[in-house]
Amino acid sequence: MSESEPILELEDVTIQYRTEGGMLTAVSDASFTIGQGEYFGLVGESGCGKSTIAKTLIGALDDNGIIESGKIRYKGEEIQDYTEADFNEELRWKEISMIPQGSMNNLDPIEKISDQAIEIAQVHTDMTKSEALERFEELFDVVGIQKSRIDDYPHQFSGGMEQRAIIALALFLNPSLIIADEPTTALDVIMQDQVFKYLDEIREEGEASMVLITHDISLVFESCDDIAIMHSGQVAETGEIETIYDNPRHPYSFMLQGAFPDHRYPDRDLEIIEGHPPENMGEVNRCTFVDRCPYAVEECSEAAPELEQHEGSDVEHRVACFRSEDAHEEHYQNKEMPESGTAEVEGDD
Amino acid sequence: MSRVRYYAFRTVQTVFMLWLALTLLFFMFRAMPGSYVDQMLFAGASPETAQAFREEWGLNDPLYVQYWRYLVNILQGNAGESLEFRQPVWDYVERKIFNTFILVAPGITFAYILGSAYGLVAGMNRGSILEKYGIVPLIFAGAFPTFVTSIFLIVIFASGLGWFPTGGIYSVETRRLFAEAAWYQPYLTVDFLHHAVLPFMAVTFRYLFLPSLIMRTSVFEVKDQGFTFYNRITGLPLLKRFRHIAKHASLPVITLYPVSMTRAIGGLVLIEIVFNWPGIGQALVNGISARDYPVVQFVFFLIAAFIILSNYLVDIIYGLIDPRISVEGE
Amino acid sequence: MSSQTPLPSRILQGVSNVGNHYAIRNFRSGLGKMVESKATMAYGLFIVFVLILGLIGPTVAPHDANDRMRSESGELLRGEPPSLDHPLGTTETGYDVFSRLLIGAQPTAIAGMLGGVLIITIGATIGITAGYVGGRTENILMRFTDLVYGVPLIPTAIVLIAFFGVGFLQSILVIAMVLWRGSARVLRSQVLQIKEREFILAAKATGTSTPRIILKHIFPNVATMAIMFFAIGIGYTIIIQAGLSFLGVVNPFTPSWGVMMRNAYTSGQVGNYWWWSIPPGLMIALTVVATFMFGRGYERVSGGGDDEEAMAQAG
Amino acid sequence: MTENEPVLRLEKLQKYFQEESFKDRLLGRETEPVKAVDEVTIDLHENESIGVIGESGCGKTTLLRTLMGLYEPTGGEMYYNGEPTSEFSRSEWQEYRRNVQIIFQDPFNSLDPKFTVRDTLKEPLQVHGLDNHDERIHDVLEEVQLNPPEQYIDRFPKQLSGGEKQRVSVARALILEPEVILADEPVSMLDVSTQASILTLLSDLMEERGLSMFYISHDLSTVSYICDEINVMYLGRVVERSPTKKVLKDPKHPYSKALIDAIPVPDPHYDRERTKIEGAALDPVDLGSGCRFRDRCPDRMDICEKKPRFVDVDGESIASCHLYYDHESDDTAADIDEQRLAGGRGSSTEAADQVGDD
Repeated sequence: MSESEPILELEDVTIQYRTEGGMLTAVSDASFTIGQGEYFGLVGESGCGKSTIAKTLIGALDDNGIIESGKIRYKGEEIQDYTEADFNEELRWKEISMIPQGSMNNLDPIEKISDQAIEIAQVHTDMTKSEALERFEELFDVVGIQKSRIDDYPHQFSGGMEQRAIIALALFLNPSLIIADEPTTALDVIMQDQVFKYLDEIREEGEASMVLITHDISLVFESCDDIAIMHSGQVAETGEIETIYDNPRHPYSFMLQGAFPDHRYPDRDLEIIEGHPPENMGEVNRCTFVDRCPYAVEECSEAAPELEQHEGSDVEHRVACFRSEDAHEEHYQNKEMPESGTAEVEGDD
Repeated sequence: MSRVRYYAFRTVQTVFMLWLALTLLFFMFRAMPGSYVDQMLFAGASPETAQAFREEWGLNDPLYVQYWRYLVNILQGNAGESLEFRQPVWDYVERKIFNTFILVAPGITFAYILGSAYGLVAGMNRGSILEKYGIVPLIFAGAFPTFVTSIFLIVIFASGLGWFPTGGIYSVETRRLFAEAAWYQPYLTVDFLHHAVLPFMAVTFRYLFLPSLIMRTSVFEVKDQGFTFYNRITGLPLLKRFRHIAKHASLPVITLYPVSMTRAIGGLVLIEIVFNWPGIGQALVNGISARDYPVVQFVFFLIAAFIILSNYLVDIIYGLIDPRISVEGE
Repeated sequence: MSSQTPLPSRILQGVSNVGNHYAIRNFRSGLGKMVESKATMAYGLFIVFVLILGLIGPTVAPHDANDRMRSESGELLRGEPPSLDHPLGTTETGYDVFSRLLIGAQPTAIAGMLGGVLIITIGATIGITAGYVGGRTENILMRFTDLVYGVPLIPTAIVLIAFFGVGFLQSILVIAMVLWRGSARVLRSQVLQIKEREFILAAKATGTSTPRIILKHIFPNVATMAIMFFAIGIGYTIIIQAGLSFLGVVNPFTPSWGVMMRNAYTSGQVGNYWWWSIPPGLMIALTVVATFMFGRGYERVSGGGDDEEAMAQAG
Repeated sequence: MTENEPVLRLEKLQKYFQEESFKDRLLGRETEPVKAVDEVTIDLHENESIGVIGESGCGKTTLLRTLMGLYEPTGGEMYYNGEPTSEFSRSEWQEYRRNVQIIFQDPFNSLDPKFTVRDTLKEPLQVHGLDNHDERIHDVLEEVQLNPPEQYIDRFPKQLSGGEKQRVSVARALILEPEVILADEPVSMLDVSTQASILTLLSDLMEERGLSMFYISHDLSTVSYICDEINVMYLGRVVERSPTKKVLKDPKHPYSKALIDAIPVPDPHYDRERTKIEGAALDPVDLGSGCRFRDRCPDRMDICEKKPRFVDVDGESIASCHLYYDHESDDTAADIDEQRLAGGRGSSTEAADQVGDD
């Protein structure tokens, strides 16, 4: 597998859920690519389909969910039609592992953590028990937990500690891709930072790539290389984090960043985005942001905009908006460009 | 709060409950109107014989003396004398306890195994026909009053098809054959099993739906917990995932098992009457109509003791399985 | 409302206000949902049928309970199999089984309703008070409930009735005195969850009085479960009451279905005269099943919970 | 009531939970109380908005429930318009409950699922016996921008979005025209887009109605839009109090620094250092009398075994940390709250001499 071949490619993927009211489209025509060792951020409000994508990548879509169309290539291999058995034998935990939502109960509360690790190791590899324990102790060290605690029960760990144990488990069989679905939502801000400190260290080693799924755009700007912003099932904009921050082209991107508070500029007015993301039934042939977008025109509600490369930037930067040029102009006429990060904040020691 | 101290405390609490049950029963039966002696007078016995009888049984002593003697006797394993049969209560009741137990224990255990199995399978494939409608016949069976089920079983299988005897614990020949043999011999005969089938079915029908309902709901709850999803994404095979869920889901069922056992003993009275099964239920009903309260009192104590001990047992089992419980104590 | 609005429209508005009153609205939505699930409706209708039978049974019955049936030739019809003029045949002592069945509906219906009401009233009062008040009262009430849980139902009922008189009403009272335990325990745990929710804290913080909170916030959110226990309470009371009358512990003269079963059994002819024991047995069983399934269906439809554990606790 | 008497004043407020189970009493074991709120002193003046910030388990929810009158304080006193609430009669409490209203964090649990919007807003009016309900409900719904009110008034909570539910909670808090609003993290469960609109709504209402607000949260990045002053709380104690902008730019107490440094910044060019703090906060049970952050504090000293006093660091920020005064020699830096309390009001002298470490 050559160095340049991306580890994960999504091409016009549409995922739907069977509900009483018909086929609920959670993701429509989503496309993005993740390179080797790259950290990719998937950002959007609740209900935008990011968690659906996370579950699909590890083959754990809910029972009523189906991949309606599109291609998912992992290391060049198409996996959108993989069965539960295919995932178990070829991908799960050896190739793709996952850090589920930050809530407290990912581990079986009545079994020791070490036993659960050994069970995973013995299912996928022929490691002996001692080899598995040794490897697991090493990983506890990496995530900053005393080695002696691998034989504890999950309820003896605090929120932050359990989440770091989950990270250790995610790294256990040296996967190439780690999916982190809102890994620190339930944690306090200091604990969250501790978790991301260890994620950064893992990133330095550079073997595994990661998909970070979150509603908090600042986590992606701090810890990822590229970003995709999603709104109600559609990918609005993708590109490197600096490009998207300095030169957002999709109305939802610049309004979302405007709505995000930054404690360094407490006086900046927060951008208000009216309404809430709609639920889409069946075929989605309109821009899902049309009812909330101040720059929307007739055309936006007649067809779903395609993700096209933005001419203005020489780097990979794709936008799905019919009026991205004029919307950008209109938006920034009265506001100066977002201050770039380099401006030091006075009094900051 | 180490486990040892938690168990010690539970043991002390259990002994206290047993004493409380004994005391309550003692005073309850003394407070009952219409004692055995009234029954005698009513049946035409002369006041002198009644007085002699009271003397002999020490019924005229002050209550606390009687109570003390009653406690001491119980501790020495002497459950008092049956007024009607003039023999120690224990000898009269001992075999009957075994008869009830030999019927209830297998009946409830089988109902729980079958019910839990159904609950697990139904719980795992929610929304299937089995899960939605499979439970209805079980509830039907459970809702049938036990004596109705028993009579229907007799009408259909005994007098109707003649496959099974209409009652009793073993046929007359078996009793004659094993008159001198050890007390447990007759229970090993096919004849006994032949007699036990219908009552056994009556018990199982009545209690089958309880574990099914609880296990099914428990599996739903467990499947909502994060670790079932985590077991799936870490690629564990179905069997291992099933083991995790089953272990968790069975906790509430294990807690209910002894409770059902005690309720069944209470409920068995009807089955014993219909099938003329010589258990403690029958002894209780006859004892009451004869106002033979030492027997009734002792049978009651047995049932209460069984309930208290089973709750104690449940706490111990729960403490062993679930590490979270024992550490925090209560 | 200014005074000049004409009286009729004010009354109309009053009525619509009442119609809009939360209790009526909840009940209507409950009924609406219930219609969706056909099965629950069917069980509900069967219960109503038995209740109506309880009301009109004795008047509708072709013969009096104790009339001895005679053929034209005046000879006592003993153990007649079902025929045209005796749809369910006659008993060993010549009574008409069909008439006794209709007459027997009344005591069963009364026992069920009375038992159900008593069980839910005691259970709800103890459960909701313990759940809402908490602290020492909760502890005492719950320890008491645990104690009652330990009481073996039928033996105790037999002892209490045998000593306190075999009256029909006493038997229902005794059953209710024991069977409230299941609803108390489940309702308490439900109240414990609800009382911590923010809308209750908000009501308390704005000074809403406790009775008003219980009436307006706790009851509606517990009503679905309470109705389920009411239905199951009816079922269980009927089972136990029939059992006690079968044992002859309850006064064996009111011809309830349980007593019919007893007479059929004690006559020794239960095997031969199947038409004597099967109909009452079936009627008892179907009524109880209907109450169970209606209770469970109603709870699933409007409560939306899959909480079967509560139902199992009811026993 | 003197002219600048604060609307709400907490004076060394304490709330301990004594988890004494039946077993402990039986075995005669004395269990240590959980000191959820330990000697908190805060003033809330007219039309002022105070923030209480801290991680989960720092006692801010217990503090809020004490302010709501749901918990009895174990020690210290809570004054409403100068009157001590411990001596309140029933009618005084009823008056308090009318003037102090609450907005909750979780939009899905703060409205009764069986009540329509009309019922939810009507109940407080009925409890306090106010008339012409429909008019008041209509106006307050317009005020929280749920227009047209008719469209929302007969809806059930499950027919409203998260943002709309939160607006109904705000309406319920406003309908009795209160003096003080207690806000329990009102925006933390909402998406970013709705968050901004609720924050703006709350600050506009503060101006228009001259309300005072007590705002508790774990999220420092939104407080600047609502609070004039911030109290940072750790394990039941206030460790720093200073104006919002000041604490965000120049936090004094090591814990405040750790909190602010740990906030992720939505700017890829800004290279933020990760937190140096390890471990997690313990339960506030028998932590001894010293500074409660000492086990995790990067600037830890031996002196930290002693309870730090509140000292004025630079005329604006007040912090309770030994970094800012020499505990042994410098006795003049008496606890600032003691000074202000003693100086501010002559009457309660006994409060003043509880100085120094307990």
